Amino acid sequence: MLKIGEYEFNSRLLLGTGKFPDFDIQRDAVLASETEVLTFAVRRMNIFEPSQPNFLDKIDLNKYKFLPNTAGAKTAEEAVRIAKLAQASNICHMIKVEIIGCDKTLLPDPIETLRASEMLLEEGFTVLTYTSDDVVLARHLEELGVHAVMPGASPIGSGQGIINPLNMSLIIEQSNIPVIVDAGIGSPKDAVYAMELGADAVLLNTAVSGANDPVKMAKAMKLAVESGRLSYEAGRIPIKRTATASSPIEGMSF
Amino acid sequence: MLKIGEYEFNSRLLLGTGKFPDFDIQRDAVLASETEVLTFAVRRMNIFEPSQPNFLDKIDLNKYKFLPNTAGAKTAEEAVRIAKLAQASNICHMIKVEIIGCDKTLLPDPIETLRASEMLLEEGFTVLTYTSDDVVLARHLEELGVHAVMPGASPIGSGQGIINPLNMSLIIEQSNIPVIVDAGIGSPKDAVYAMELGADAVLLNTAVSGANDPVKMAKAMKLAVESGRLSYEAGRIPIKRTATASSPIEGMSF
Amino acid sequence: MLKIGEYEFNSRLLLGTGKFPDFDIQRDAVLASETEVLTFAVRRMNIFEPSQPNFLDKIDLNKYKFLPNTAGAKTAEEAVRIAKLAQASNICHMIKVEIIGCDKTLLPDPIETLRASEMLLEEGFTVLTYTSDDVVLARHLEELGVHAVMPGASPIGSGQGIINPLNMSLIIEQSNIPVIVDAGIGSPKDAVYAMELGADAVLLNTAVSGANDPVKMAKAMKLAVESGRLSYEAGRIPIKRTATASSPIEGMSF
Amino acid sequence: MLKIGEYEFNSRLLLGTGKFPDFDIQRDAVLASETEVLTFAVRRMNIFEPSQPNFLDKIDLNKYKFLPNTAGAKTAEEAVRIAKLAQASNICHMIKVEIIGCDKTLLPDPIETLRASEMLLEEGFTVLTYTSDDVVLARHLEELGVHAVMPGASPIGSGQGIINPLNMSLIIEQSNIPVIVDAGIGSPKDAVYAMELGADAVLLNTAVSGANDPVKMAKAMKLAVESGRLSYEAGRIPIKRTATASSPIEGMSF
Amino acid sequence: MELLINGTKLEVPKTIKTITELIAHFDLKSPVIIVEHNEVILKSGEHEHVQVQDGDKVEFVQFVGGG
Amino acid sequence: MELLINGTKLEVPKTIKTITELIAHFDLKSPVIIVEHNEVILKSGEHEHVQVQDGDKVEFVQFVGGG
Amino acid sequence: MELLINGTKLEVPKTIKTITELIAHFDLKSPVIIVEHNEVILKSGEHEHVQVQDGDKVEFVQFVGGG
Amino acid sequence: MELLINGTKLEVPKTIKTITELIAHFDLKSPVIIVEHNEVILKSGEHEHVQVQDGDKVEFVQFVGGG
Repeated sequence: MLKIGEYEFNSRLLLGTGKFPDFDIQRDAVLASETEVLTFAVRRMNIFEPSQPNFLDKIDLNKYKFLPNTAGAKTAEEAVRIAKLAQASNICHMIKVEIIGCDKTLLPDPIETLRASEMLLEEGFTVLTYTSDDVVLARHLEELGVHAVMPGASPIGSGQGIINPLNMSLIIEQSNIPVIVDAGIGSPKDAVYAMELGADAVLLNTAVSGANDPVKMAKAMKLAVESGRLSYEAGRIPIKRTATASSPIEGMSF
Repeated sequence: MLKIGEYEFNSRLLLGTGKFPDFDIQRDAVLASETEVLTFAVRRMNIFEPSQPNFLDKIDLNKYKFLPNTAGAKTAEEAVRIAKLAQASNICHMIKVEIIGCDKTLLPDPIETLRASEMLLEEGFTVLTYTSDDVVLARHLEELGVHAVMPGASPIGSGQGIINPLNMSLIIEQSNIPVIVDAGIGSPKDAVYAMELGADAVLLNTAVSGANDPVKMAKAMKLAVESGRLSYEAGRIPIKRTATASSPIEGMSF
Repeated sequence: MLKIGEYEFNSRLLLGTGKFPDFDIQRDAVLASETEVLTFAVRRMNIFEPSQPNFLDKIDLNKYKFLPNTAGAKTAEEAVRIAKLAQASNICHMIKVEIIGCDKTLLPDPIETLRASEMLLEEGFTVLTYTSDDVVLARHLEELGVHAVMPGASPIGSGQGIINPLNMSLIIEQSNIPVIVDAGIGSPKDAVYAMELGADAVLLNTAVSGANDPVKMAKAMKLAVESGRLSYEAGRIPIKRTATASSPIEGMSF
Repeated sequence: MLKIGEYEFNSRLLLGTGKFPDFDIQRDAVLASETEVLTFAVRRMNIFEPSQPNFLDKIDLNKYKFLPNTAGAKTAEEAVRIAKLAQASNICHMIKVEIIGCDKTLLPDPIETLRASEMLLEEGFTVLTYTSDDVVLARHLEELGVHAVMPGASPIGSGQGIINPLNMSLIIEQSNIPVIVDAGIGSPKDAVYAMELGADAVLLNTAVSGANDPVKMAKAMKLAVESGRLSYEAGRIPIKRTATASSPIEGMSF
Repeated sequence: MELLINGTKLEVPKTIKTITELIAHFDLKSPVIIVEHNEVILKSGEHEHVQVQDGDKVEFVQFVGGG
Repeated sequence: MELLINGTKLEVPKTIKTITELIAHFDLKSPVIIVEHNEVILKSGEHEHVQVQDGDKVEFVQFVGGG
Repeated sequence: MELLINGTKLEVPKTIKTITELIAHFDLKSPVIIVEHNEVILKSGEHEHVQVQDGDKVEFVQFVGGG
Repeated sequence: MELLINGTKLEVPKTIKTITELIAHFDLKSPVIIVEHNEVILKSGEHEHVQVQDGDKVEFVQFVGGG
């Protein structure tokens, strides 16, 4: 059971909603993933295109918890404003602090991220913070009281998976709050790996929406997260340099 | 649908039967794995311990296809003898050619492995050959007519996973017969990876039998193989050095 | 030519002075490394052991620039005090900001590190900051005006080398000040790699002092840093998945 | 001192002679590399271009030992013929057995390679065999009596470096003859790594001839091989997961 | 009257008195319409009560796909 | 009579005439019993027909756990 | 008189008047001796001028091996 | 007379009697010229003694850059 703030989830897969080929494929992918948490971005409406379709029309709003992000913010103050706008929607259960510090790599700004998390906690939000894999920064975020830390595996949308498994596992070991691996997951093997390291959950978007078959990939990711969690609980074998026979030696010399 | 010789399987996970804590755990693990193929070794009986329990008593023999191995053989001739002994059991559907060339690493002998495969094909066996990840050797085996090539990911029981994904994928690309990644799988992430590379199946033993909770790990491996296959079919995103935003740029400057 | 603040160096290898077997081996290693910069820690004297030997007696003080570190500090204020003590020695040319945020991993505290760097710049120090490989944090440090950023390759003394070459190269690409890879270098291959990524220099200690033969390893590191720099300047070949013949095809069918 | 058959070398870098921009750059690169062994391919002359320049005119033939390869051969018999042609040159000191089994990957054919090595040993050649990193195959080659085994790090010209360091080090550990890492070296860090694993030498071509500045890269490779050898002899520090302070704890609480 | 809506100056009929009427005027249909009126973020319940006047600044914001 | 069974010389009663009786004598219970008689591997159906005589060499082999 | 030196209370002869004399008293030989006197860090040139009195707090600090 | 040289039929003057003369005829200058004459590989010393006749098969081979 994954617990974030006051919420409890059976699924350990959080899904982004960007860049799907179309809303029908997206709905099917969301259903196939069996996710219970959907992220969104907050953006100005185009008032000259009155009836723009919106993915929210495609799903049962009561079946999901919503995690809008503060993407677009470059400062803590901008992030807080976006969070408050999201809050006014009445379907903002949690807020994903995302403050980009580099347009090319979309890597987070540790200073503004820390400030925004503190300000949003004071405002009473349930705060999930997207951060780099800086181990001490993750601890500072936990000390502030964030409800989950979400270290990036690699740059957003890069599909490089977990570049630094050491930092990731150090963050997991030190944390008393959920650790959600966010950004950079490229395929199910990355998701399994994150869960095997002991992550509480995985948040991904492009790996599913950008796959040739997003619905099938969503199913694959669901299985991957379950498999990785089971593996973590089951306790994997140690890695050895030399071999260990699986067939017995006794009774061989016949 | 996995086809090996005349056999068809829904499961793409082949399971070894060595070194489980006890037969009840082993039976539950076999069931949890949903495997349809079990490997065995062929060994002399201890005639002074008449009623030794045997795992075959624990399972429904009709529900599985059996893949005895030639482990213990150091030459092609020894391998052929072991195979013929296995055949006399009446429950030998396929034979796993396994000729170890190094006691420390348990790595296969390419020359004897090739000879044994040829001799067993002439004897009419359905031959699955455990081999190194030597790409040209795998092609020679296919040219001989083996029913599946089984390149090792890393040394038996080492749990190091796929050390050389390039060779593994080159073998997969060149092969017109099933490629089954055998040996070295340490955890579900390795199994997913093998399947994402396009392997037709995975054969493992220690990763399950040596886990703290073999039954739970067997379930994790079942999900991993399914996830990896779905991922391969779904077509993963390309790996990029730089990031790609999952949240849109439009309507951000508010 | 490596330029840090007002100083210029021919050698791109900075050497720590901790944990050598004895001062004679250490002196020989320092000479073999051909380093021009030595780091030190600042510590209370043991006044009850009056004439404790000190490595400074072993070397020609005029031949080196000294880079005392602030190790031991947990806050910016403590770091500033240690820096000022070092300054009173009259042989403190530069200061290495090192504020540990985790006793187990010895990873730096990004917040206190940033604060200390700012305070020491105001005090007029030549500041070289040991930091994590957080890309945006490195940019903030450069914006403050530090004279060099020193991202860690992996935890101090772990010898794991560069775990995250992507972050390291992103820091190198974005920086207009020297980037010195500090901490985690385990062997010459790691030093060459750092230099091939475009680092301006490498700072290491345990890799030399902890080697079985520190003097020989110091020589190896000197050559490694030179080799890596030359390689960076020479421009390596691209990495290709498939092969490219080095022997010609023409005139082969004889 | 590197000993191959009856020959002794101070340099542990063997250099290929293919694909340099021009002969002057190549000569300067050969000199900068300080190699003592040059490889060549054997090809039909173009008799209609009488006076084609040839690199052999550019160097002092007495200063080098020549290692022509059998590239172009697809069978042992073809390899033997090429070797005998090379021998008739009077400057063939050693022969590099190279029998490609796959045109796309240029990976060697283990069976024909083994046969050719045996035939050439019977003919009295000093035989250096290019092989895959199949550990048992390397042992078979040593048992035949080859004078050096030359396992590939990765496909020829791919610049991927050592994909499987485990197999490479297992080959090195088991061998009583020189192990020369051949093919796939992309940059000095790969050459250092090969030498740190304990390889006796490195053979490369494209990494130098294909660099933007081949002469500078040749120098870098010379330093890399020396550095890697020194590092192997000096004994690197163990790799640890956790950190080890290089600055002392004592006297810190001031 | 003239309003500054999502950064653009727009002329709208004087007959429009509330945010709700303004939403209707533009026929905005998004399941989640978030409104900021003169720098003040409105609760969804407030839309029908909040009066708009000439020169007001209004932001219409919504949820869109994002990761 | 004396038989060489699994590499060990063993004295067994003359009354034992067939492989099947030999299996019964040793009370071998493995679900899969593979027998090699004087270097000849027997089909399971042959066990009751194959005669054993003094000096014969017999191997009893089975499946055990392996990977 | 009593001084607090490197955190330890120590009785030293009244005859000691300056930091330089104090260094001599303890026979401190490190090539680099850094002194903090009553929370004030001294320049090396100041050692002979700075007076020590009963109750003063003195820190003797040096460079040691570090990375 | 006609020779098969490096796989090509070529007409050369009857005046050419030896491999050495053939090399001269084609003005081959490579520092290392390896010759195979009617499937027989020649030692370099043999070039001037080996006679060429109409219909002979000759291969001229050299060292080229390779890895």
